[in-house]
Amino acid sequence: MLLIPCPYCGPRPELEFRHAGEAHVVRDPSLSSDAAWGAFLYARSNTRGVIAERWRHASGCGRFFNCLRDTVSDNILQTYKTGEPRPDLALDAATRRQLGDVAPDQSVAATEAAR
Amino acid sequence: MQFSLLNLIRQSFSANQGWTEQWRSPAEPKPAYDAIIIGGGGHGLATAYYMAAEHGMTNIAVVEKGWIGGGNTGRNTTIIRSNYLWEESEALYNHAMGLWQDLSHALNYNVMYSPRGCMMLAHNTHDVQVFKRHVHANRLFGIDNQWLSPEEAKDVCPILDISKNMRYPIVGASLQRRGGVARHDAVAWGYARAASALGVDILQKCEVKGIRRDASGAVSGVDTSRGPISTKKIGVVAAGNTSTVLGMAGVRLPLESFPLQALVSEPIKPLMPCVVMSNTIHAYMSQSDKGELVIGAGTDAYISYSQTGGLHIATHTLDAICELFPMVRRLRMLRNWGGIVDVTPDRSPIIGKTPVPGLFINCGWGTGGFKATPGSGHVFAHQVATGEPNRISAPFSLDRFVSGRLIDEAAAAAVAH
Amino acid sequence: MAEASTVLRRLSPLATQNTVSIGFLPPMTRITLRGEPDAARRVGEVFRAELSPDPLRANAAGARAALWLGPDEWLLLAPEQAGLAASIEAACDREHGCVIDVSHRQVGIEVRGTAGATVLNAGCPLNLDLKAFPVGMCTRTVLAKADIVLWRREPELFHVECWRSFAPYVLGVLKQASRDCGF
Amino acid sequence: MNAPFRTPTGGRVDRGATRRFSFDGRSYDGLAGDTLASALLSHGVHLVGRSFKYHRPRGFLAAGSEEPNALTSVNRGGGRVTPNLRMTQVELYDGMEARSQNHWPSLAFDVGAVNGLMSPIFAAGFYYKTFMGPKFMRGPGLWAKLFEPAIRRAAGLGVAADEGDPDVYANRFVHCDVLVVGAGPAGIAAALAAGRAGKQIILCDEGAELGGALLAEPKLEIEGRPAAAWLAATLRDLAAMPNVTALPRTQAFGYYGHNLVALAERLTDHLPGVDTTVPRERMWQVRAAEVVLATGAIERPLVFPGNDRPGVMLAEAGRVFLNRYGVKAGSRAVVATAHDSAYRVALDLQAAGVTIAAIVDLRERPTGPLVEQARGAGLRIVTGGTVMGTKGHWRVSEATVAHVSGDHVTDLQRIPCDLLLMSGGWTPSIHLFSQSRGVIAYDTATEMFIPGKAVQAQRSAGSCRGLFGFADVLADGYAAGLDAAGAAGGDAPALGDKAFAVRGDDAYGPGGFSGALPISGDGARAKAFVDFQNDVTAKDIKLATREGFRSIEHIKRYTTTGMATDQGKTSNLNALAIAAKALNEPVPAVGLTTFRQPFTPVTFGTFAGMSRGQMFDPVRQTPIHDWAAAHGAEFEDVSLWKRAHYFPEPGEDMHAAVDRECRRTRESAGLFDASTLGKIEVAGPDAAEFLNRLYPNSWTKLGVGRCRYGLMLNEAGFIMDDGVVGRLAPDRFHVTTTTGGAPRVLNHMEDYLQTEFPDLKVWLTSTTDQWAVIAVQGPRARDILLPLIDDVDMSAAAMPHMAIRLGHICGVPMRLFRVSFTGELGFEVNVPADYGRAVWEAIWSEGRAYDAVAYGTEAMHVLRAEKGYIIVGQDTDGTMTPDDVGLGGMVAKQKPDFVGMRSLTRPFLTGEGRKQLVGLLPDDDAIVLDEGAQIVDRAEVPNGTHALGHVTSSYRSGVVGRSIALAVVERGRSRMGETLFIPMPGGSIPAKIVSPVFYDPQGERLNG
Ligand SMILES: Cc1cc2nc3c(=O)[nH]c(=O)nc-3n(C[C@H](O)[C@H](O)[C@H](O)COP(=O)(O)OP(=O)(O)OC[C@H]3O[C@@H](n4cnc5c(N)ncnc54)[C@H](O)[C@@H]3O)c2cc1C
Ligand SMILES: NC(=O)c1ccc[n+]([C@@H]2O[C@H](COP(=O)([O-])OP(=O)(O)OC[C@H]3O[C@@H](n4cnc5c(N)ncnc54)[C@H](O)[C@@H]3O)[C@@H](O)[C@H]2O)c1
Ligand SMILES: Cc1cc2nc3c(=O)[nH]c(=O)nc-3n(C[C@H](O)[C@H](O)[C@H](O)COP(=O)(O)O)c2cc1C
Ligand SMILES: [Zn+2]
Repeated sequence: MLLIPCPYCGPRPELEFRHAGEAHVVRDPSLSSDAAWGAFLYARSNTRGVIAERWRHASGCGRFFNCLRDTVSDNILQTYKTGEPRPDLALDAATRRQLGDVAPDQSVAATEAAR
Repeated sequence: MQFSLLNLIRQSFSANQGWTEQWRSPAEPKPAYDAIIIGGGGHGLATAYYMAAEHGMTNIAVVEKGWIGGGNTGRNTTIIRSNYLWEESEALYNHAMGLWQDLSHALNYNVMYSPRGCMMLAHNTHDVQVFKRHVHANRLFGIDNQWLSPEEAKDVCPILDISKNMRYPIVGASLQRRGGVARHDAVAWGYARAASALGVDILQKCEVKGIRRDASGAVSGVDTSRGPISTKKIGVVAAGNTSTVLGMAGVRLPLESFPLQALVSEPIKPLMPCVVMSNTIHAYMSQSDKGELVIGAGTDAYISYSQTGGLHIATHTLDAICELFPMVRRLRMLRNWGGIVDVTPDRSPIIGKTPVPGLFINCGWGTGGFKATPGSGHVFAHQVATGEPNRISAPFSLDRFVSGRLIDEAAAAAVAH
Repeated sequence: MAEASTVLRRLSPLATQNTVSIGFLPPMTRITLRGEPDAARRVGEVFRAELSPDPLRANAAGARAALWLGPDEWLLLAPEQAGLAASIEAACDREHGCVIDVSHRQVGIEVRGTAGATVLNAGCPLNLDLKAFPVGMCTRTVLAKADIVLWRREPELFHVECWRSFAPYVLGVLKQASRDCGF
Repeated sequence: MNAPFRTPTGGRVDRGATRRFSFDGRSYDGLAGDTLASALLSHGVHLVGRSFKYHRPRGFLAAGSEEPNALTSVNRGGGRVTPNLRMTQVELYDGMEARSQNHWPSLAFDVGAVNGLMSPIFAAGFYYKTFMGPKFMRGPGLWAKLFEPAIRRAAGLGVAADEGDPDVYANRFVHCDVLVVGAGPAGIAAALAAGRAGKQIILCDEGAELGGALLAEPKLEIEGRPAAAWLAATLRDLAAMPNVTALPRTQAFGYYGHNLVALAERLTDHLPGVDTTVPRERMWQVRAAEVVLATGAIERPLVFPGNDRPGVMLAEAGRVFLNRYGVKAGSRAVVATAHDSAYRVALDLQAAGVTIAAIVDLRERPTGPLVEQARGAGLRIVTGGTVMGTKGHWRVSEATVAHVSGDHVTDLQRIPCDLLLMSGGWTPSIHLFSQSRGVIAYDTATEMFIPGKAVQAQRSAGSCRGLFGFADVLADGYAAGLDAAGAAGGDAPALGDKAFAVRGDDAYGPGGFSGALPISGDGARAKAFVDFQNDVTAKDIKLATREGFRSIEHIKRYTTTGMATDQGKTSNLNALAIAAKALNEPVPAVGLTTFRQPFTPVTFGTFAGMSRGQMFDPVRQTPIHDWAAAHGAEFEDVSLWKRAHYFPEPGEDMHAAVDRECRRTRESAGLFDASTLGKIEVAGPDAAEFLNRLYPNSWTKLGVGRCRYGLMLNEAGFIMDDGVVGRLAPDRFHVTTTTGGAPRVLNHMEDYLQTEFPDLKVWLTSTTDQWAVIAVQGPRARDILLPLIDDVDMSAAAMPHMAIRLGHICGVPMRLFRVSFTGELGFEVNVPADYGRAVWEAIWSEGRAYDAVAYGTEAMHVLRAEKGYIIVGQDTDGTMTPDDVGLGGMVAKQKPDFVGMRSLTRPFLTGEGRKQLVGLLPDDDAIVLDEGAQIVDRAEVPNGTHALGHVTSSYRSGVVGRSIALAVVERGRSRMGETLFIPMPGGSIPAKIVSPVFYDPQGERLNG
């Protein structure tokens, strides 16, 4: 059970939270390409390493917020409010090692997978 | 050496000194293969076996970063059934069901497929509607799945509590008699042995770290922890790690990897004759041949590659199990572990091409792919060998996430596996 | 033999002669304010208890109290009083917030006694040590499988709020916990 | 008392307190403070169980929680049957009834023992190679019908209870500054240090008493006092500290993420009688700022042929039985060892009058104080010695020992004995450390796996990190306690390290052995056990490696070594060493298998805690629930709610009741408790714009005092919920949702509001529980309500269909909706929940005059189906769009954006052949179709026939006078009048596609 630092309430047990998927997936209903829209709906980075994800402090202050977590160690590096940009964690080599060989976030362009 | 009772007895006279390796373990990979399968789980090994056995491709290798069967194949609760809702799923899972029937003979390896019945409990009107819909759809497809009254359910599984005053009374159940379990490790080992016998190299402790592509963008090889290997065709069957492997080729997939936990009790004398699942209160249980109760828990809520999970998942599972089976409350948990399952938005697998020529994927089996192992390997072998899907796997291609033509087993049924 | 440990157990702070009493509170007027800090300030003036801008703080003024539940959410509690919600609503600038009477949505439960925190901890995962959860702290949290609002009014007095349809469950959990804690 | 192996004095048992008990039906007596194991041993009982596979006779191997053999089932009556308990942990109480397990017909004569004769065939993995049946018999028949059932019957250990467990279980979440796991010298010293530093401490130990190794040290002195006295005084000191909580009988079983450690406390199993007011076990979920692991070490058996015979025991266990329980485990002992610690055992036993026939030391030249003492005491020491085998039927009677030189074995001699104590040295208990994901290190000097780098806020102390002298261990524990206290933060008094003066402790020299002892011959037929419970022998492990199972994980799974209820506590190291030798690889390269929770098995009930029965999940009831119950309602579960399903009158079944409820509602009026519907107040200057973005329909033009039906889509464009939305004020809406969907919808709205549309000034408040909702439906609805409402003009002109008014009913504030889910004139009365019942009763009594009924959810379903109104989740399934259900017209064409809009334009959602909602009339009007039944276009259905759709709702309709159904069918709206088929086991049922509106198609009755 994780201990998640809510940006409003401080560290609280995972039982109070609801996970809400990857963060910073930009919603643009004007996208004309079905592939691009499909990628928005479904494609996820699913990073092995540090990931930006959303949580809601559902049984708490009710706020959605973002969280940088290492999906290998499950360590939480930072939480920040919705709307704020993803913090640039200039991790030193030692921290990276401790977090387990952190793969850079694959910010690959939306897959044209379909064709 | 052929596996048989006769050979067992013969070997027992020579103190079992005559048995040899069940599959070859080449010290080093060859510099090039006609195809490489990434992932030595049941699906990957089955793929290689059918490629060799049915498509004559024997210059191929299965590349496994750890030990074969050490992924979800070695961690799953082994429930086998094919009573899915949509025709595409019915065809796929029932294809596997057909192959299970005689798999032990086909592989000359006792995979202990045990069709002891898989029962799914209905607790409310909605469950009844959903399960009956399955029963009817399955009948049309020729899949055995029957509707049971609570009393009939109790006849099949006498330890069920069907009293009306429970918090979640059992109002009925569906039963697939051919559903059941199999010995997970044996499935991996049996396919490995049979594939190896046909010439397939099984490379363990060999992690794929990069995918090489030629000027046209097509696959040209892989970089592994044991050096580069050339190939023109790659089948990725890496379950929870699929996104990571595809990331090496710059492809983002509709997948998220979650920890899924399971646990076993201490062994006890036979108590449960069949598999029982309750999706409404999130519990499922069967008993292994050794006597442990094998219990599946839910997924954790977040992406993780840690093969563990939270305590609250186990507590929620066990309160449900004790609720359904009050006599197990005093039994004890022996071991609790996790696997990493790759979940798609529609809870159906992705089988087919990727945007990268020569790179194929078979993934997204999520919480329920063990049952499909033979079928999945069989259809994917066709895909990798011929470059094209077959009739059964065609609907499971990646482009459904563009068109919206999902095969949404979750939406229709809220069934997790 | 086993005595040393038994004695130790008995002397340990969680197992002294603890007491707890648990019961429903009488009906109350309950108002939620969802809105911006400005609205909260204005409402506080009418309600005559400040709506804390600081997180997790409850301000009591006599029998009234205003509980911070989120950066844009406060719960106001007062003895039953017709028209209170209306007057507060009137005071609230609707451009910046929204006041709703939820008197009947919730039920209050009082947990009193030296063992109160221990009993709550049977189902609530928060650290209820007086230092970590001091008097005047309040929050929404969970109790077993229900959501509650928890407010420590005195060192040994907790006010629990839950939705009315969850109240039998919440009370049941607390009662059972008080038995399981041996009180 | 006649317990021939009990010493006259000594031990921690209470010699004045006899405890009578029975084992396999025979009565014995023991003493307070005994375990079942020590009590049986005091009577010379060694044969206590049968092994898993070969059913070999087994006795006690250990004295603690690592015991693999001696499992028992304790029956306290009435569902209180607990199988597979380790006798070494079962505390004796008066009247205990215990039984041995896994044999038939009895422990002494077990038919299953024939398996032992077949053991060459039953080698590791044999079952993968056979039992498949002859090739010509396709399918799993023979395996599933013949072999598997036989194997299943033979396998398994104890037997589960055949009724429910009446005992209760509890849970407690706690936080502390320092959690100390293990209360041996290291843990106690750690707790002392951290306690003195003023931190909140929890100290737990799985044992019945705190003290660990100190409980079996009669000669040791600490700080000038006998160890027992020091222990007692120190525990008193700890007890006096209000900041220390000490928990005996409490195992730390799981080390989870973010420093959450789970403990399982046993509260009543050691007590006679049954006290249901106290929980049997309690789970502690401890979130600790800092953790000290002081879990000690476990002795390693030696692997030699016949090492599993009753009477062959871990050396230290012999010492614990003697020093802690006052029991001699035998009268003539051979001690086989590769480590100094067994010398201390030999000395203690000799002093107690046990003949030490020989110490057989694998080492060529053992030295050190203990060895010298043994020599001084005249003990015979066979150096460079090994054990070649044992004899004895139900108990060891002889050991064959020999000298090893190189690979050869010479000087065989047979030494009679009734006890064989063995020690391969010590294995630090790094289970929890490893669970915490700490990195394990291998110490080549001592050949031990020890904790390496910790990754959580945690440190190890004492024997669990490879320290063995008491002085070292105490100092190490103290230092760890201080370190933890410091790391826990806050201010702590500066305490210095502490040295503990210790006398009577003898340093160990180097030593220890893992793997199989050398024996003569190739050992191919020797039964030298590695995993005792699962009957895994050294040759099984070698066989596995020969067959290509090279990873230790494969070896584990192929041989099942380490997979028994002891999880390899005594066997993993030996298995690893044997495998490493066979593979010709160094031990650390082969590595350990994964440590997993629980440390020792934990009761399911402890996990479930109080979630059980009616407390398993909250039961939500409406304010009108009790009225319905008093009026005979049957209830159904809908999400967490109980809803009145129907109200049978005497003699009525469900169909009759529903028929009457529907009929009366259409003829006169019916009352329906709709309180469970989700309600959300959406308020703020941008409320209408917010709804525009959340729903496909348009809200801007909805007037105040009006309401409208809304479909809610998810981002993929599929229907997720529906409900009526009313406009209370320009900036305020009352939104309703389905009963089950309420939490999901609110979360969905908050999500978009907070993340996608933070520019909007809108606030959401759930009011589901605030309002009791009474639907009054039927031509008489207005007549019934009129007398109760005087501040709302309810006339058709003043309050048309889909209007809302605020007012009062029976003097109570009310939100009155004129809406209909039945197709009749209808109102929904919302009143604050506390008034719900009284208002319901008032309406009810008005309704008497019109013979109105109360109707339940079943009648509600029928009434709405007659009108073709959908139920989300029944007529839709997460794959349906608004157009699919015939509500495409609701989707605003001009809006720039709403949730789901972009997805609706995807090819598959706009394509041909989508399934559409239609009505369905079976040709035979008496047939009520099965909900979920499939629909095809032909009467004959070969396997694999494509289904065009399925029946979503199906009822007998009184008002239509026949059965009716709703269905979703491919291109359904273009098939009006077509006959399709519903294949059923008894043949296909023809049915005609019709409009889904069966009753009052013009909707005239709404205008009543
Ligand atoms: C707890 C649990 C319970 C389950 N219960 C059931 C059930 O009851 N019924 C059911 O049908 N299904 C169940 N499943 C799901 C089922 O286990 C999986 O769907 C199935 O086993 C997947 O098989 P696989 O061969 O695709 O994957 P895996 O067995 O996981 O194999 C993938 C392999 O790829 C390897 N790999 C990954 N990355 C690389 C790389 N870069 N280089 C080389 N190799 C790599 C991995 O090491 C792994 O061995 C369960 C799963 C879990 C975790
Ligand atoms: N069994 C032994 O380790 C043993 C035997 C003889 C002498 N000694 C000596 O005793 C000293 C060792 O002291 P120590 O304090 O390190 O070890 P210890 O064995 O004295 O204490 C460890 C304690 O931890 C408990 N424990 C282990 N795992 C647990 C868990 N998961 N949950 C709860 N409790 C758990 C055990 O019951 C035991 O009481 C050394 O001087 C050593 O030479 C040890
Ligand atoms: C069906 C099934 C039955 C199992 N039975 C046992 C068992 O009897 N004893 C045991 O120790 N582990 C058992 N396990 C769990 C394995 O020991 C192991 O935990 C699991 O394969 C995951 O691997 P890991 O824990 O090494 O990561 C079983 C696993 C499965 C999938
Ligand atoms: Zn918060």
